Amino acid sequence: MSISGFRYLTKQGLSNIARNKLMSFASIGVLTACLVITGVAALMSLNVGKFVDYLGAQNKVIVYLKLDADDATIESAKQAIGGVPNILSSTYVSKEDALNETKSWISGYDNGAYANVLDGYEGDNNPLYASFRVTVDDLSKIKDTVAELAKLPGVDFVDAPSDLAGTLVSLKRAVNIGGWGLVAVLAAVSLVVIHNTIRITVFARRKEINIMKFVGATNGFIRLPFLVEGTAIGLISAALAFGVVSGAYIGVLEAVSRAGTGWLSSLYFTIVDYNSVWSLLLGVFLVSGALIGGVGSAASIRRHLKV
Amino acid sequence: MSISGFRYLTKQGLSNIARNKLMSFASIGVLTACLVITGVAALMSLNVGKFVDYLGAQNKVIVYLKLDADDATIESAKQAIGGVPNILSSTYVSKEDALNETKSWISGYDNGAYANVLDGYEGDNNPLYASFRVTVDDLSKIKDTVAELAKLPGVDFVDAPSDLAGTLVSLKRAVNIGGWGLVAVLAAVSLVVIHNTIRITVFARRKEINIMKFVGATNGFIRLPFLVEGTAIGLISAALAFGVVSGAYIGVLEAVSRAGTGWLSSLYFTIVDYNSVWSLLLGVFLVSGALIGGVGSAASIRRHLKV
Amino acid sequence: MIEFKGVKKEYPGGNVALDDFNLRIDRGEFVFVLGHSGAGKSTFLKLILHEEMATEGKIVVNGYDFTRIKNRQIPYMRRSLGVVFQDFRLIPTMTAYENVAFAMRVTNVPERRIRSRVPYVLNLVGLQDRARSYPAEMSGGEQQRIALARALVHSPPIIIADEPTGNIDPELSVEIMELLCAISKVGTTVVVVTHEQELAAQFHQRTVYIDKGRVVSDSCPVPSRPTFLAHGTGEASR
Amino acid sequence: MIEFKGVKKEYPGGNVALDDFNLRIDRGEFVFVLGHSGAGKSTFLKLILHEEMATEGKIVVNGYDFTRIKNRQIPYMRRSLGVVFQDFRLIPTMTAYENVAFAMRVTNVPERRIRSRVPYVLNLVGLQDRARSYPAEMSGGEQQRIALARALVHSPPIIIADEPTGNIDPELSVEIMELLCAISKVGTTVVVVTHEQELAAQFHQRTVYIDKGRVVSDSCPVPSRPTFLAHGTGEASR
Ligand SMILES: Nc1ncnc2c1ncn2[C@@H]1O[C@H](COP(=O)(O)OP(=O)(O)OP(=O)(O)O)[C@@H](O)[C@H]1O
Ligand SMILES: Nc1ncnc2c1ncn2[C@@H]1O[C@H](COP(=O)(O)OP(=O)(O)OP(=O)(O)O)[C@@H](O)[C@H]1O
Ligand SMILES: [Mg+2]
Ligand SMILES: [Mg+2]
Repeated sequence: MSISGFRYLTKQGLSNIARNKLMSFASIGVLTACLVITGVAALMSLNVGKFVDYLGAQNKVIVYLKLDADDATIESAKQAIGGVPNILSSTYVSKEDALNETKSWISGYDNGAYANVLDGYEGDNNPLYASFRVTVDDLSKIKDTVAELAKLPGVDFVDAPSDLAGTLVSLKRAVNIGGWGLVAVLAAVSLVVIHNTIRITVFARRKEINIMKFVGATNGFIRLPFLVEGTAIGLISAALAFGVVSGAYIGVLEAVSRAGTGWLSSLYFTIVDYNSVWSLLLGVFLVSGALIGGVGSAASIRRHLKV
Repeated sequence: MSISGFRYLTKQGLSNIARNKLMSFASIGVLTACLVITGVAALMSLNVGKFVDYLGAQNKVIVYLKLDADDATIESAKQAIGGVPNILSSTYVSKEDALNETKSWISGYDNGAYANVLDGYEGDNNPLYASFRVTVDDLSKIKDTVAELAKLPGVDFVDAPSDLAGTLVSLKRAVNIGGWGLVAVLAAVSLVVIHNTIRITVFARRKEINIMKFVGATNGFIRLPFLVEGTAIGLISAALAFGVVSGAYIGVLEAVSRAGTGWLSSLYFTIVDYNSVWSLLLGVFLVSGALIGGVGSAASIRRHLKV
Repeated sequence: MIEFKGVKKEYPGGNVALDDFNLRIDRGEFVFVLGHSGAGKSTFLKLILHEEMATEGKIVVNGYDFTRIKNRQIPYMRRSLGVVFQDFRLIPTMTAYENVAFAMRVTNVPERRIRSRVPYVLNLVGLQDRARSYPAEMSGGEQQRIALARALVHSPPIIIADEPTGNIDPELSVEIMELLCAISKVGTTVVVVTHEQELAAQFHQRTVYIDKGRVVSDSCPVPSRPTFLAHGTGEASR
Repeated sequence: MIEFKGVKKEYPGGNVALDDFNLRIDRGEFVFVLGHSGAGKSTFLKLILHEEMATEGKIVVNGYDFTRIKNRQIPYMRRSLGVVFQDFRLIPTMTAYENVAFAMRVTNVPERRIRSRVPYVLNLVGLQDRARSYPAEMSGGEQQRIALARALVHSPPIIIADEPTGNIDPELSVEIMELLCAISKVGTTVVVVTHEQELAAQFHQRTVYIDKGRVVSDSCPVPSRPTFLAHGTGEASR
């Protein structure tokens, strides 16, 4: 195909959008709607995943040091813990800290009825262990991490919230499967919808396609304007969907950040930041919009080219 | 319109479905997809709501009876609690039960270091209160319920998990707003998609509509077959969507029930039962399918009737 | 029956298709409308059908004054017209039978009557065998004759035909013209737009010439009883 | 150029449109194809165009043997044909100019050449003013002439016209036939399907009669040089 022919067909495809106003509008509407749905589902899924991560990070593994651990042992244990993989952070809790914590906790029970139960256990009488409170990175590998921690010098035993960890791991897996499953389902549904829309749109123009064939146009010649038209519609839809999803997401972020007190505002820090997703979102939208629109309509005319 | 005319037009509408196979398929595909999306979103929303309810139900309000409460007072308190609204259940915990619970709980701490701390508090020395553990129905009204419980004869004070309650109430509100908001958004998106699909479908048949007008058909005469066709397509889509959603839901229920151990299987009891939703689901699908399909296509031909 | 007074039709692009167009066609008349390509013949018919609206002037069809006609009256006005369109306008999703029957269905004619009348009319245009064919499965001339059958089937007071023989061979054309003539003898107004001057000339009927959107000649029929009539009536009632 | 040997065409419904159809048309010939409505004339053209496929027999068009032609060759075979369809087949979303230009664009003719050739051809059919109109904005005859312009514009070796004057008044019809005649004199094969026997008779060319799907008569042209030619060529090169 010559360059001028290519230019002509491209122009043709673009001007078809303006010419078939009703159908272009409708197709853009459908495609935008589908991209928005899938985008919202993906963002929700990302956020729930991150929320579960956050819950997981709240749960600490406690590494109890031997009762007779001296400062040098503590220091070397700290170093050793720093060398264990899959660990996010660790905080040292001394024997005194542990006792004070326990005291304040017991005195809170039943209006302080047992507030003095632990009097006299201070100093060398302190029966509690010094410990490191460790947060792990990937909860699903917590068993290995705990095993490694238990082997470190100076460590007496390791207390892992293994039940909770198991729960969180399975919750996260469920959320992952469920969430991305939902995204996949919505994306599939969108594809069905878009495919059908494009088929109807092309069907409405089968006469035009037919005539072109009889004038001696090759399939490629007929397809190119449809490809251009579909791609342009896909890109427009992608831009619109990106605008809608971004606007909504920023709106939600603002609403949450303004929620002030309580549970909702604490959510704010677990929400996936807009800056970290927009480029991915836009990229995925543009690419899938262009592919669906362009390839979809070019492929849909196949059955009408058979004359 | 005569009865035979009506019968004819109805038959016409139905046979149009077979005649416009491609467009019927496509429309049914789109409509089914949209109903499925909305249905899945609604079921998810229902379930998350119920899950939050379940979490709420786990949290008990504790009604402490006066230290010197005798059996008669306990009995009358029990009656009185039964008369307070917004209460789901209540369990009596005697002084002895409370002590035993506390003992077993304390002996679990730090490898039983404090196991004997409470020895000697049995019988008349028991400093603990007898109590009723009460679960409330609607967490958002917990404040009123607690106030009422506190006023009952024989009650010393009431311990309510007010913070958690607040969190759960706002969580539930968020889930409600978010979930049904999602349903609304998906339903709206579906409407946009369906509306556009119907518009294109009707557009592809504008010539036919046009010709009918020139032969002297009234708008009603032209509209009726479209109404019938659209309604039938709506009902078919509703039935398909119902099948898909039901199948998927039953599948999920089975998967969860077979999950055996752990957190996932405990979910089973909080999942909304299929038997309690299927009729509502089917009803909503059929009605909205018929409305969208029938009214949608009849309304979409309006612009083409203006000749 | 049909009256145009000072009618002007300017299409959106600025094309003036009719200008100061005056014509009156009475009940039972048979009128040929002749004119060059683009003279305004189809526009004239489109205005009668209320497919297009006049820019200026007064149009009265079958008692309906188009300056005052209400939207919901238009279908009823159209039912008093039987039209053969230049581009046929058959419904592609209906068989020949259904296309013809449709013109009766819109007026709520009982099914029994439709079942006897449609085959009769299909027979009249010589297409009794093609009842079950869809328009795309018929030749150009066959489609044109189906369009004619549809125009005739509900016995409208006015029949309007735009080039009804444009795709039909001479013998058949004469037959069809004779059929239309016979119909006009029983009180139906017939307007035939055609470019086949010679065919029109054979029938000695009122002939209106349109040129550049104006009536330039309106010749009365030859008073003598034309020779074809005996034969023509026979055809129509066959 | 065009050769049909024992061709049979049976449509899916069971209609046999052509049966044992034999015809050979050589380069530069001018052939009228006549026949009743439904005789199989358009089917003949549809077979040439590979729009329909023969049930039996051999068809060769411009060297392409249809029993052996590959799908990707079909567009190139069609480019050697200029066709005026009975139902025009103009692309409704393109202007008259674009519809005509389209037949050149598919063959990658440079834009410069298109810009000079299209107006020339529109002028030839008398529609230089309607270049910017869409098909729906033109009269029947105008659409037909645009279809003719599209068939001529890329100077194909074969021109096929199905009722090219079905919607055009007699004077214009004669002009157009003269144009086609003139074109055939410079080596183009021209096949004209028409039901206007009298028009065909004026031109003293080879005339093929089709009836019930068979060639029933194939008369040679009158040997004397026809009188219209001087005038005809003048028209074409105007
Ligand atoms: N797609 C089709 N399916 C079935 N039958 C068809 C089809 N196309 C044409 N026919 C039939 O084949 C026969 C020949 O049709 P064709 O169109 O070739 O006639 P024609 O000679 O062009 O007639 P006309 O002068 O009326 O255009 C007719 O009886 C017609 O009904
Ligand atoms: N929709 C339209 N928009 C603009 N111009 C139009 C439209 N329809 C027709 N015209 C123009 O109006 C003029 C009259 O058209 P009309 O169809 O009435 O001609 P006609 O006499 O029927 O011709 P023919 O014998 O070729 O069918 C023509 O020049 C035509 O191009
Ligand atoms: Mg006309
Ligand atoms: Mg034909």
